Amino acid sequence: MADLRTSIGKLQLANPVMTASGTFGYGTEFADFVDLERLGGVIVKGTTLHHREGNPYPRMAETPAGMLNAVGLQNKGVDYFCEHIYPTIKDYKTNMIVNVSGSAIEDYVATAERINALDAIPAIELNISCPNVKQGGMAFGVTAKGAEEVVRAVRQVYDKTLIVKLSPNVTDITEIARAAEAAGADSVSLINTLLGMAIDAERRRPLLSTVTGGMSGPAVKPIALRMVWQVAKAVQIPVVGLGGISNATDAIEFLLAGASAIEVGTANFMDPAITGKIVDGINEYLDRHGFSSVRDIIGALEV
Amino acid sequence: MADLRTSIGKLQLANPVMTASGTFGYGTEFADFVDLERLGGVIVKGTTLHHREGNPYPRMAETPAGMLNAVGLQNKGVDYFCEHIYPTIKDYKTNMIVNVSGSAIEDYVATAERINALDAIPAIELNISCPNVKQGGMAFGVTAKGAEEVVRAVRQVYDKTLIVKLSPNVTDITEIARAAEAAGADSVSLINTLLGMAIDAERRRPLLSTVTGGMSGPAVKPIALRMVWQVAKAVQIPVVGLGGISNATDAIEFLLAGASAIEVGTANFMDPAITGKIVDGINEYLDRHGFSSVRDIIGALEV
Amino acid sequence: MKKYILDLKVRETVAVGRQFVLLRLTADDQLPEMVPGQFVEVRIDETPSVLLRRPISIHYYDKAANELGLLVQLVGNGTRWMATLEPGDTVNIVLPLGNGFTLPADTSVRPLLIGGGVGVAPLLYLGQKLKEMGITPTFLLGSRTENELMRIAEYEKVGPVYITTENGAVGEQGYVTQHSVLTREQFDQVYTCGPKPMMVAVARWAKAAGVACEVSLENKMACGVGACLCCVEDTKQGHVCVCSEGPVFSIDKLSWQI
Amino acid sequence: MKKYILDLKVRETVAVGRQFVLLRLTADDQLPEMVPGQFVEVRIDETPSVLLRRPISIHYYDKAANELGLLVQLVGNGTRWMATLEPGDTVNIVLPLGNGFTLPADTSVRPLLIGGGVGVAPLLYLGQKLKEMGITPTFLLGSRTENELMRIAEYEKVGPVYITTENGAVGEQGYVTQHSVLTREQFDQVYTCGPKPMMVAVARWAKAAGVACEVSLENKMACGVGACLCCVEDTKQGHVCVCSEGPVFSIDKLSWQI
Repeated sequence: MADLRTSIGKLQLANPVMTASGTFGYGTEFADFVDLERLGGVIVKGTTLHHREGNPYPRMAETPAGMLNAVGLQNKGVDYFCEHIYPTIKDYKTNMIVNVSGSAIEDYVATAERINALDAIPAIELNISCPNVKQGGMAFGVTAKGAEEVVRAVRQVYDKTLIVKLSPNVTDITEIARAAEAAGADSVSLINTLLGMAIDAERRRPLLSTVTGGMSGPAVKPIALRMVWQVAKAVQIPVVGLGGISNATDAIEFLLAGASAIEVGTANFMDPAITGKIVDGINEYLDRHGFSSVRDIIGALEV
Repeated sequence: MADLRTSIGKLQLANPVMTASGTFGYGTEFADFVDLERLGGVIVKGTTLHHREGNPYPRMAETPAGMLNAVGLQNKGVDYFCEHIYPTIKDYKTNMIVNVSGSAIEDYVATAERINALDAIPAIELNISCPNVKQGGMAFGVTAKGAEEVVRAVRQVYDKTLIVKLSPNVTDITEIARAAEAAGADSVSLINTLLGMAIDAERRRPLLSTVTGGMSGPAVKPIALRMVWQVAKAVQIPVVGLGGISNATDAIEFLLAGASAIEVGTANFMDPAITGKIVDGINEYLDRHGFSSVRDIIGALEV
Repeated sequence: MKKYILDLKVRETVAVGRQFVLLRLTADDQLPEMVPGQFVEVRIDETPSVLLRRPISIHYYDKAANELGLLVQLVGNGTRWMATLEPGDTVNIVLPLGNGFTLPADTSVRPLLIGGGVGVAPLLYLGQKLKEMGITPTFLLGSRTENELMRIAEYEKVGPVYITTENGAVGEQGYVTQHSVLTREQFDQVYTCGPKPMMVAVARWAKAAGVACEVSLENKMACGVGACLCCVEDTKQGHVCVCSEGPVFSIDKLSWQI
Repeated sequence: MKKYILDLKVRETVAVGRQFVLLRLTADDQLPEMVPGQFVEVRIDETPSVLLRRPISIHYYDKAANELGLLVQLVGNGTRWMATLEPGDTVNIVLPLGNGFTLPADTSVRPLLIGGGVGVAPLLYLGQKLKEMGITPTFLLGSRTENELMRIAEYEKVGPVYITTENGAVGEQGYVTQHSVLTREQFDQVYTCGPKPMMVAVARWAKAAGVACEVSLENKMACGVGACLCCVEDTKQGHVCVCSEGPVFSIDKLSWQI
């Protein structure tokens, strides 16, 4: 049994396996399948300042080795989260991390401030891929300036571990990662979904109500791996890797590329028990290759 | 039998199906499998001013529903092409289009100028995803300025149909497309490959000699389709769509999204006869839906 | 209800017409409790080409025989893979999912079960449970042609069966909402599952007739447990997940224009 | 040689040890000519999860029986799919591809055919052709253990067979280049196929011994017809495609450090 412990800044993880926001609900939806306390962390659903109904149905389309979604951040808002959901998840002995989303900087700040007060939430993941309504709907996270502004503002009110989730729909993700680091992020996680589209040729209509949506699943893994490798070389803060991770081998690839921890997303739909299997598989790999700690393989790719 | 004719500016095509550069050699490699004269066009291998040996082996890795390649533009240079290859392809009654690549603007210009003199080559496809050696290796095609400069320079020496192939590794592909249009491009084709990476976890090494490489295949189709749809709305010039097209339905999706023609790439490896089948499949679709011309479905997506 | 991920064993894969198969599944241990209207999610092989599990309604659960029956329409690569399963093969299934139909509190209720296409599948199990309760269900099953009518004899074992086909080959010609039984007989509870236009028409009829009506929705879903929010239906409480808060809804809760 | 895309019929899929299968394929029409050292590309099902065809060397082509034999090592999803093929199944194959071994101009030549692992496969067809020409080939076949030795009796029908295993279970213990036959007997042409380190060792031995040597390479490939330039080998003429200019190369042409 190898030592699976890792860390994201000051946040200690029992192992590197976390769940990606939006794919694992509040964790409780998967409690019949996975012992949540065996995971390094659970990143719960994107939470915004106010209740959001999200986009109209249909919101999902399957694509080759992937899927598109256009949920549109449906959630009941941070107050509902604090009052009704937090009590149901706060006693799990794992890192319960809240994904924070918004459409204006002051909304991010107000949401982060509310969550800062919750003792059992040791970290937030800041989703900066949301459209900035004050900037014509361009996402915060596609420019270094946009990323830096929102991270800096949240940093001022949030004193626990701040993970910034990066958009892959950019020319140079390392520039955005460095901007997040400069603005005080404790870590960056990547990649969020790639913007894609699917069409029903027979009906000559888009398959999503929003026309375009976010692509995830095994199809995106090579792009995610490349970006994690680039960003891990570009910043000093720890990197959390995600994008198509479906088994322990995939997870190990991200660790080798430089990720200190990983998130499992779409694969939870394929096998609701996959996260526990990935923890076991990483341990088996470390034992088989004679590594005493998972930390020995972080960034250990030989190029 | 519907009318399959389409056009890319002044270039007339018997049908919208072309082959993507680098996946179909000079066409002759596939002549046992496909009647080249049944295709709308054949876009031959990337050609540079000078002979290039390309990257070391290994250059290819399979990924979920896709593949990575890092060929590195191996070719024998434009003079060899003109003297030895052009004579073997010039008599095919289809559009033989040369993909032109380079690492400096003057190289692109010199190559395009040589090919401009070849009567049986009615068009070039300018690959602007190549690294600019004078700009620290950043690709020409990832900034509007870089794209505009190279297109403008080539436009001055090339008077036939100039198709500019766009890189998808950018924040806003419509900005690059508009720059190419402003610089005189007759058409834009997209998408070139997405930058990806694959790792052999057991050996802890990259699977490509160059670490990263270009991803293609069905996995990238949703991203390509989204970008074609965005660009078709953003420019007046015709758009050529490619990225993961593996069958007639995929091709029709790109036409519906606004492409005037399409290119088939990686699918040639799966089925060397696929291009002919796609021509047939488009015709069958048009007949079944009562369209008299393929031009009726270009951009016909109802959103 | 606790959910399980189980490797079930195929007893038999029975072709039902040209477009459907019946999967007869069992397990070494007793299968968990399942209620009518719930569904399962079937994993398609080990291939990433069909990424997502396929949601399939519970056609029957025969506790004594420890057998789960799934009636599957062959529509894509996933369902066609299911049709290739052979006796002894294993199939990975998450179950039971969703809420299920509301069973009547009172055995005097006269329920009408209206199904269309593969939507008839969950109504068999519902009918069987109603019959166990001492209630005789009436079935009204619709299809385009005689080719999509499935396992009618099984329904007839449970209660009277009325049929419509659009081509008139079997039963009355037309849609289920045009069948004469709707005017001839009185019902005070409707349960329906089928194509959305059919369910909307049924809901409209039920509302006009003042009959309580539950519909079982088939929205496209991913996680199956209310986590991803992909399969939402617009209701008077906003967007709710069909997989976890449904698939069965009272028409009073939906935002349908009826 | 003209290339074909054919739907071949499976006569039989024969397990060979635990890690290999022999696919016996035929067609209604006579199969095209194929020469030893050429290969085919096998399409894996209709699934996009294994995108690329799998290149497999020609183990034998029995023209009279109109039968193509492929010896396949089970290494991934693609090859494991091949192992599931049953008699009567169809498999889509592009053939023949590549150049093939150079057959001797003179029947006095004493050829040695050195194979390792699944690299022994093309040497059977080569040996059969040599024998037809009146030349007796000698086989030297190496493997890690006795479990990877395949179809030895077939090779013995063609010529003398010498074996090495790394664990010494069969034949001489060690690598092929350590086998005593290399010092006991004289050869003037070596053909080899197997893992690259083995082929490099064989090439080094042949060069030192002044024996002509052809190697058959197994670089990862995509198109199979010289179009994509993925499978290149570094040669004295630069990067060349193994699929179209190989897979067989004289060691004199390669840039190997031997």
